[in-house]
Amino acid sequence: MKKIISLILLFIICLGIVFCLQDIPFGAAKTKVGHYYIDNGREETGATNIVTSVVLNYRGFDTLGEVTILFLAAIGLGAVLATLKKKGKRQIEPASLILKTGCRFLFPLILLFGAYIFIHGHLTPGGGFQGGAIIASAFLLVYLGCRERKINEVANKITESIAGLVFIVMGLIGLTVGGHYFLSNFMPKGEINTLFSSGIIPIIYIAIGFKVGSELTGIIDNLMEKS
Amino acid sequence: MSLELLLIIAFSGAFLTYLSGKISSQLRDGVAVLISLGLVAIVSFLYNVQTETVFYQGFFGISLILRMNSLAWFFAIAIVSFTALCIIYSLSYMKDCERSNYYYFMMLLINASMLTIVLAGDLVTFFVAWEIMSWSTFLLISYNRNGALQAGIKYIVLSLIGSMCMLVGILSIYTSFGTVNIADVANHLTPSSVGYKLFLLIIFSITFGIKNAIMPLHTWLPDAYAESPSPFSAVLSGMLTRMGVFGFLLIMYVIVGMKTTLHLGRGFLSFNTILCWLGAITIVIPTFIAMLQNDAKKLLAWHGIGQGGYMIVGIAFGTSLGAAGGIFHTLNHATYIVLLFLSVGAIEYSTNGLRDLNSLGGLFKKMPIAFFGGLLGISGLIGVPLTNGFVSKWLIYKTLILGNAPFLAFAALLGTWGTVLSVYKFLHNLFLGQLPEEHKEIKKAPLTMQIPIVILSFTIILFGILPGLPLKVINSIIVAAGFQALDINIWGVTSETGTLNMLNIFAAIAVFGAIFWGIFKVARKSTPVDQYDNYAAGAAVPKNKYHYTVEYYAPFYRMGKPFLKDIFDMFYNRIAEAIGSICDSVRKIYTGYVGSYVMYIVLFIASLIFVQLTWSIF
Amino acid sequence: MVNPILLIVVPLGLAFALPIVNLISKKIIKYIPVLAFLFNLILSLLLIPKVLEQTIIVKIGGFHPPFGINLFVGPVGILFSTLIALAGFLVSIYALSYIKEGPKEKYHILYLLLLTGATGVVLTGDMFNLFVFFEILCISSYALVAYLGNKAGIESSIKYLIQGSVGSSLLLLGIGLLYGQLGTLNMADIANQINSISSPSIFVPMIFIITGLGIEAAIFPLNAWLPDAHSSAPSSISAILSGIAIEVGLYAVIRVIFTIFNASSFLMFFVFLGVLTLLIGEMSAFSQKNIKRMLAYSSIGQIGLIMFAISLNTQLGISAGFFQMISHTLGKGLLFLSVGFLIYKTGSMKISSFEGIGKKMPITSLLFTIGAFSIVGLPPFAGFASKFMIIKAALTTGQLLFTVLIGVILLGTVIEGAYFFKVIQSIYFKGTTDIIKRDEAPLIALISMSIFVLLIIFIGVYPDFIARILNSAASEFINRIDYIRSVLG
Amino acid sequence: MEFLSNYIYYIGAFGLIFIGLFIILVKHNLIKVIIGIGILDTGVNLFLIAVGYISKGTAPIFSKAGLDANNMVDPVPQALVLTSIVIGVAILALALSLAIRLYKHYGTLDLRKIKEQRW
Amino acid sequence: MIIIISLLVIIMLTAAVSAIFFKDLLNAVIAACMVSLIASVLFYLLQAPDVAMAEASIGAALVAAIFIIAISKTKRHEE
Repeated sequence: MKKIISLILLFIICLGIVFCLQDIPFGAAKTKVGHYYIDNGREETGATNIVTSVVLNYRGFDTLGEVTILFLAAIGLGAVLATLKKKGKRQIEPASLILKTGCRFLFPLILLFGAYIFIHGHLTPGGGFQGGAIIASAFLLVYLGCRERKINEVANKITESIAGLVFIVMGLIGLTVGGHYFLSNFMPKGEINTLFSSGIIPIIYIAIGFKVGSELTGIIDNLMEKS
Repeated sequence: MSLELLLIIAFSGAFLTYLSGKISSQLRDGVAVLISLGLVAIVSFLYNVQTETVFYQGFFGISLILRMNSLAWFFAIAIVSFTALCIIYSLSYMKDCERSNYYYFMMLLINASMLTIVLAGDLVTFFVAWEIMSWSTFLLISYNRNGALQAGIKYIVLSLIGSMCMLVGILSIYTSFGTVNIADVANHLTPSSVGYKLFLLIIFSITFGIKNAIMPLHTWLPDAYAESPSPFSAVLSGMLTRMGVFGFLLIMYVIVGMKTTLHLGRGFLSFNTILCWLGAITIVIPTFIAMLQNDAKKLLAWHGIGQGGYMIVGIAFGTSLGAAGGIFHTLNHATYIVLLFLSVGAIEYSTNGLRDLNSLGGLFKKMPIAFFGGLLGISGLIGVPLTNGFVSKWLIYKTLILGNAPFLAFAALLGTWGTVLSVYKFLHNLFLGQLPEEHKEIKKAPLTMQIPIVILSFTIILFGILPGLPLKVINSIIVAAGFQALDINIWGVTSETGTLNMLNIFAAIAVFGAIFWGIFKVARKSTPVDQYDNYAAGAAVPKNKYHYTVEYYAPFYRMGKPFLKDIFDMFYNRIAEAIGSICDSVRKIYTGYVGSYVMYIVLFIASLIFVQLTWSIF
Repeated sequence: MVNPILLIVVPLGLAFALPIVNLISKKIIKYIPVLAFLFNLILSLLLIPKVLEQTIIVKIGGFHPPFGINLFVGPVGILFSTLIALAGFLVSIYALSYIKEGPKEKYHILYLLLLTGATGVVLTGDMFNLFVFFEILCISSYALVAYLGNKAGIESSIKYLIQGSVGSSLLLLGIGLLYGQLGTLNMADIANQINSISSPSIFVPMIFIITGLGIEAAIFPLNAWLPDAHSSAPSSISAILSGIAIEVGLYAVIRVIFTIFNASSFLMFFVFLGVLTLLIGEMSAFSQKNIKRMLAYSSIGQIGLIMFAISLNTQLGISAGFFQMISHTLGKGLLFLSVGFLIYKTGSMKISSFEGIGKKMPITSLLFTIGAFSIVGLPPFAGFASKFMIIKAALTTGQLLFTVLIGVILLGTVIEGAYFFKVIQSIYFKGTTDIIKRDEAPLIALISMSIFVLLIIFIGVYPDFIARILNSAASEFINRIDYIRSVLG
Repeated sequence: MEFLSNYIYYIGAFGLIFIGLFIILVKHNLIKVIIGIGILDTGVNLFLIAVGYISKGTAPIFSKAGLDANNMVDPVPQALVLTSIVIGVAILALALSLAIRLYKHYGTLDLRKIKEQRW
Repeated sequence: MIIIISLLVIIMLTAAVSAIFFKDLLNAVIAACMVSLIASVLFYLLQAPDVAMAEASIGAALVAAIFIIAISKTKRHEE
């Protein structure tokens, strides 16, 4: 009964969306804001990856919010799990040697890959979020492979905080120096398509990479260890 | 003396009393008495002052006004003096009670808010003060715990309904005319439509009807009176309830205006006739219900409702005599009902909280002052000549008879008969007859409780013999309202169709009284017997088993019980229960299951989209 | 350098810094929210005169809207940010003594972020940015509701989360549909391109957006999370959720309706929805045994009242709605805060367990009573002034329908009065009559609550104090063209 | 074929949205409901990206010279989705941690049995 | 090309539907991850490599890990 009602209701919503989609033809010419970004993005921000320039510069404030949300989730998760009573020590079954060695071998490589991704965020696809996630997956690998190893929580927290603060401080420097706008790209744009270009974007993306990585690691750590 | 200062003293006095109570209770008592007496003094100095001041403009830019005129003064002096008496009375009555600081604070706050109501020159001030009065009253009604809680809720709910009606009325005036100044509103209202005036009258009548406990809206009153501390019951019945009368005067004769009010509708279906009849019903039924009560305070409470009916009949009838009678009756009623409540309070005090008419009796010798207070009080209530009640009732009767309203007059008379019967029960079961064994040794009522009783008793006689004193002020009130002036002298009222002269009556009664007293003295054959000297069929009755105040009107009780139920109260209770169960079922929509909550969300979207796609109404 | 962006950035930065501060010293962390919101409060107050003169458009990153994100700091924004900072400041003072258990540093971080999110929502001028800040607001609420880690908290939190995330997905879907047609995310730019909502291609996204935001705003069929969440959270958080979060949600809804979609034909529906919300809330609260649940339902009722007032679509009505929001924030905040310590000392949320607490904690009980009076709308407290204004606004329209609805609303008020007075009775007039040893709430909490009371009385007695900002706030909503023009230049 | 090439992404996106909503509506198991939320999120993201696409467009990255700026897909939805994905994972992580706590309290994840907070 | 895309979409939807019916939550999670993975392929096909990367690394991998951890801490089978 409930299923039928839900299907009917969803069908009505579907109908509404179909009417709505008539005005959004698939694959049609792009819109004015997006056009502006593609046309002026390189000059204004110095990044070749327009998505990055949008994410970090035109809509950098959103990204600040987004980083905050991840931070929030990590903290919230910690708060939710913090009051949980632990049932003694978790039984750790040591992994096999092959697995361990493999993990140890892979771990720095994955870290390097993640770092590459977020350092080159303004040039190639990828950036702080993707890189951060990859770094987190490296730590996940450590958890799965070398189970007795633990993450230094304090270091994790400090990384997290400092990375967040770097973002904010960069924004605030923009407020004081560069044209008095928060998050304005006050640093020299450099030569397009080189590593040291596009002003504050790489710095912020690196900060985001660290932040996302440490936060996702923190989330996994909390879920694995605290519950 | 400016009116702002008066109110500042009144309100800050309340707070001061509370704070001083934190230091010591003696200091608090002193401050409370000083403040209340000070207010009496200030208000009495304001006699015959006509003034109007804007005291505040910060409330949405509305000029809040205080004004003094004869109507305001008449009520103000009554409020402050009765409150002062009750405060003095409370000094010993409330001595060992918990939260006495709170009690005094509330008493003085209510006093101040009532004062503000009568002094208000605009409707917003009036409303604000009215609300402060309502909630502070609620807080004090609930003071006695237990049964009082239910009474308090009943009171505040009805009060809230009333004040919400009034708020709508006031704001509709404000939005229509852009002013809330009572005088301006009256001017603006003159040319507006009859329907609007009727709307205002009805909506305000609900508010004031609830406060004045007109018959279908009276249900809060008996419980509230009975459950409050006695001095507060006195204030409640004497003045606070009569704010309703003040309100009726204000809306009928000041705001809407006499000429309009008396010509709304035709014949029986006119506003004031209906109000008169409601008043008449309010006189008759509660008076007879009162007869069935076994709780002394409840009995008085039902009389309070009944007497309110007299006032409404007098005021609503709309002649000079009637209005004067109604207003005068308000004052008189306050005098004797306060007196009666204080007397009952004295008994309560002495017998440790007993007020059950079945188990008391014979307290005459133990508490003579309370007895005389009670006696004079019920005489006033009945309207025995030489008491003030006589004068006002005479005015009302005369109005009804002259105004060709025999049925109303009959109702009023019926009310008086009922009153006689039931207050006799009151007096008898408390003071006369046999003293129950356990009350042989009772606490003596202290002086501070007796002084107010004595003062009030004296006032009853004073206004009974010299009705001209208050009638002079009342005359100026009714003249201000547009009525013809009465011909007043110090002894009474003169008119073409009959003259009331208390001097003659006083003289006649004095002479006859002297004669009868002489006859009794000379030809006395009875012998005084002991209070316990009772016989039944020739055999001595065991004192502790027989008590003849029990079920005093038993036959009548059996006869009247089925008919004299408070059907309105039952009706309202039924409604309240129904609302409660509806409320209970409404909250069942929050089932606790998330799926259904998400379903609500989807349903909301789907139905809106469906509506728009089908009818495109947005 | 008074830049409104600092209202968001400073608390955010402090929140980021808190984990480090916690490592250095565990004692000072609880003062950081106090400082942050004191800063915000001062900044907002400094900004008020400027904003009333002229709206401030903050271009983030220096890009001209619609290409960059902008903050729109108008009278409404500054009114709300002041309110948020004020409530945040007072509640954080209260929390100094209230939050004693659990992971405290996390509480303070989440608290800072909750109010930062709220500030962001009211200041932003960009649709997607609104979504992001809305998510910050919501996620920190989810976490804070579960903060105590008890059965009720976790359960309420997960239910809230499910409904909230469905809502935010719908919101994002709506934004996407809108973007697909109009190609912009800037609110003013969207508003510039929308004239009528009657075509389904505009109406459907509007419904999605309103629903998404309406879940947080506790509009009637979408508010099932509210009683659970508000009653299970720590009381300081309940105060913020009731006083700030739902108001901010409602702000977002009406901003969308008024400014973006210009949906005045939709407002008629909102009038009824508001009255319905009010009735449902008050009726559900009527026979509650759990005090916090009762207060939560009462919040639903108040939201209905605000919706009604704002949906009148007149200058007076909208400013009355804002006034009601302010008085609700103060009144309900005070109620939750005082109830917090009543619960703390009695160890139970049952109303029956409060019998006689008036003797044990006279000041806290008094504060509760004043809050209740204000919420019911008794003079001389703030609730009366706002209710006065709402009724006046409804009667000024001169339509019979609104007059009738006012009657229904006042019936709701009577019900509200009935249950609040019952609680007051059980606090003062039930239970033991013996003298009990005083066991009052800590001084610092009492001070914070007393400031609430002072504000309630001050605003109740002198409503003209905020009349000007309310008026300009209402004009901001009425004059949609001005909004568009001031952003797009 | 025409129809498919025009609508296939929309069908996919809204298919996911409706399946997600349907799971949330009818399933009783909390983990399933959270999976539903995830699917719903993915659907919305897919839709957003589909909105920004233009036929035969290229990614908005000037990785090599000679790319036609007029033929690039809209970068804005991509930026939005990047944000949205992170928000999604944040919500899922929080939800799952709550689920773990809830399981410790109730011993079940059946939402029909988790009804202590109601009315 | 369009046929491949259609096939992908159909597989994705089938995976999503099968997530409804799996009694074993682990299977359901894997189905959900499959949805994410195919979605990330679709993102790539829609010329959004950034998003595709993010979806693959976060949406598919990390979310799956979190889900699996959560299931291991609670109950594997739906009643």
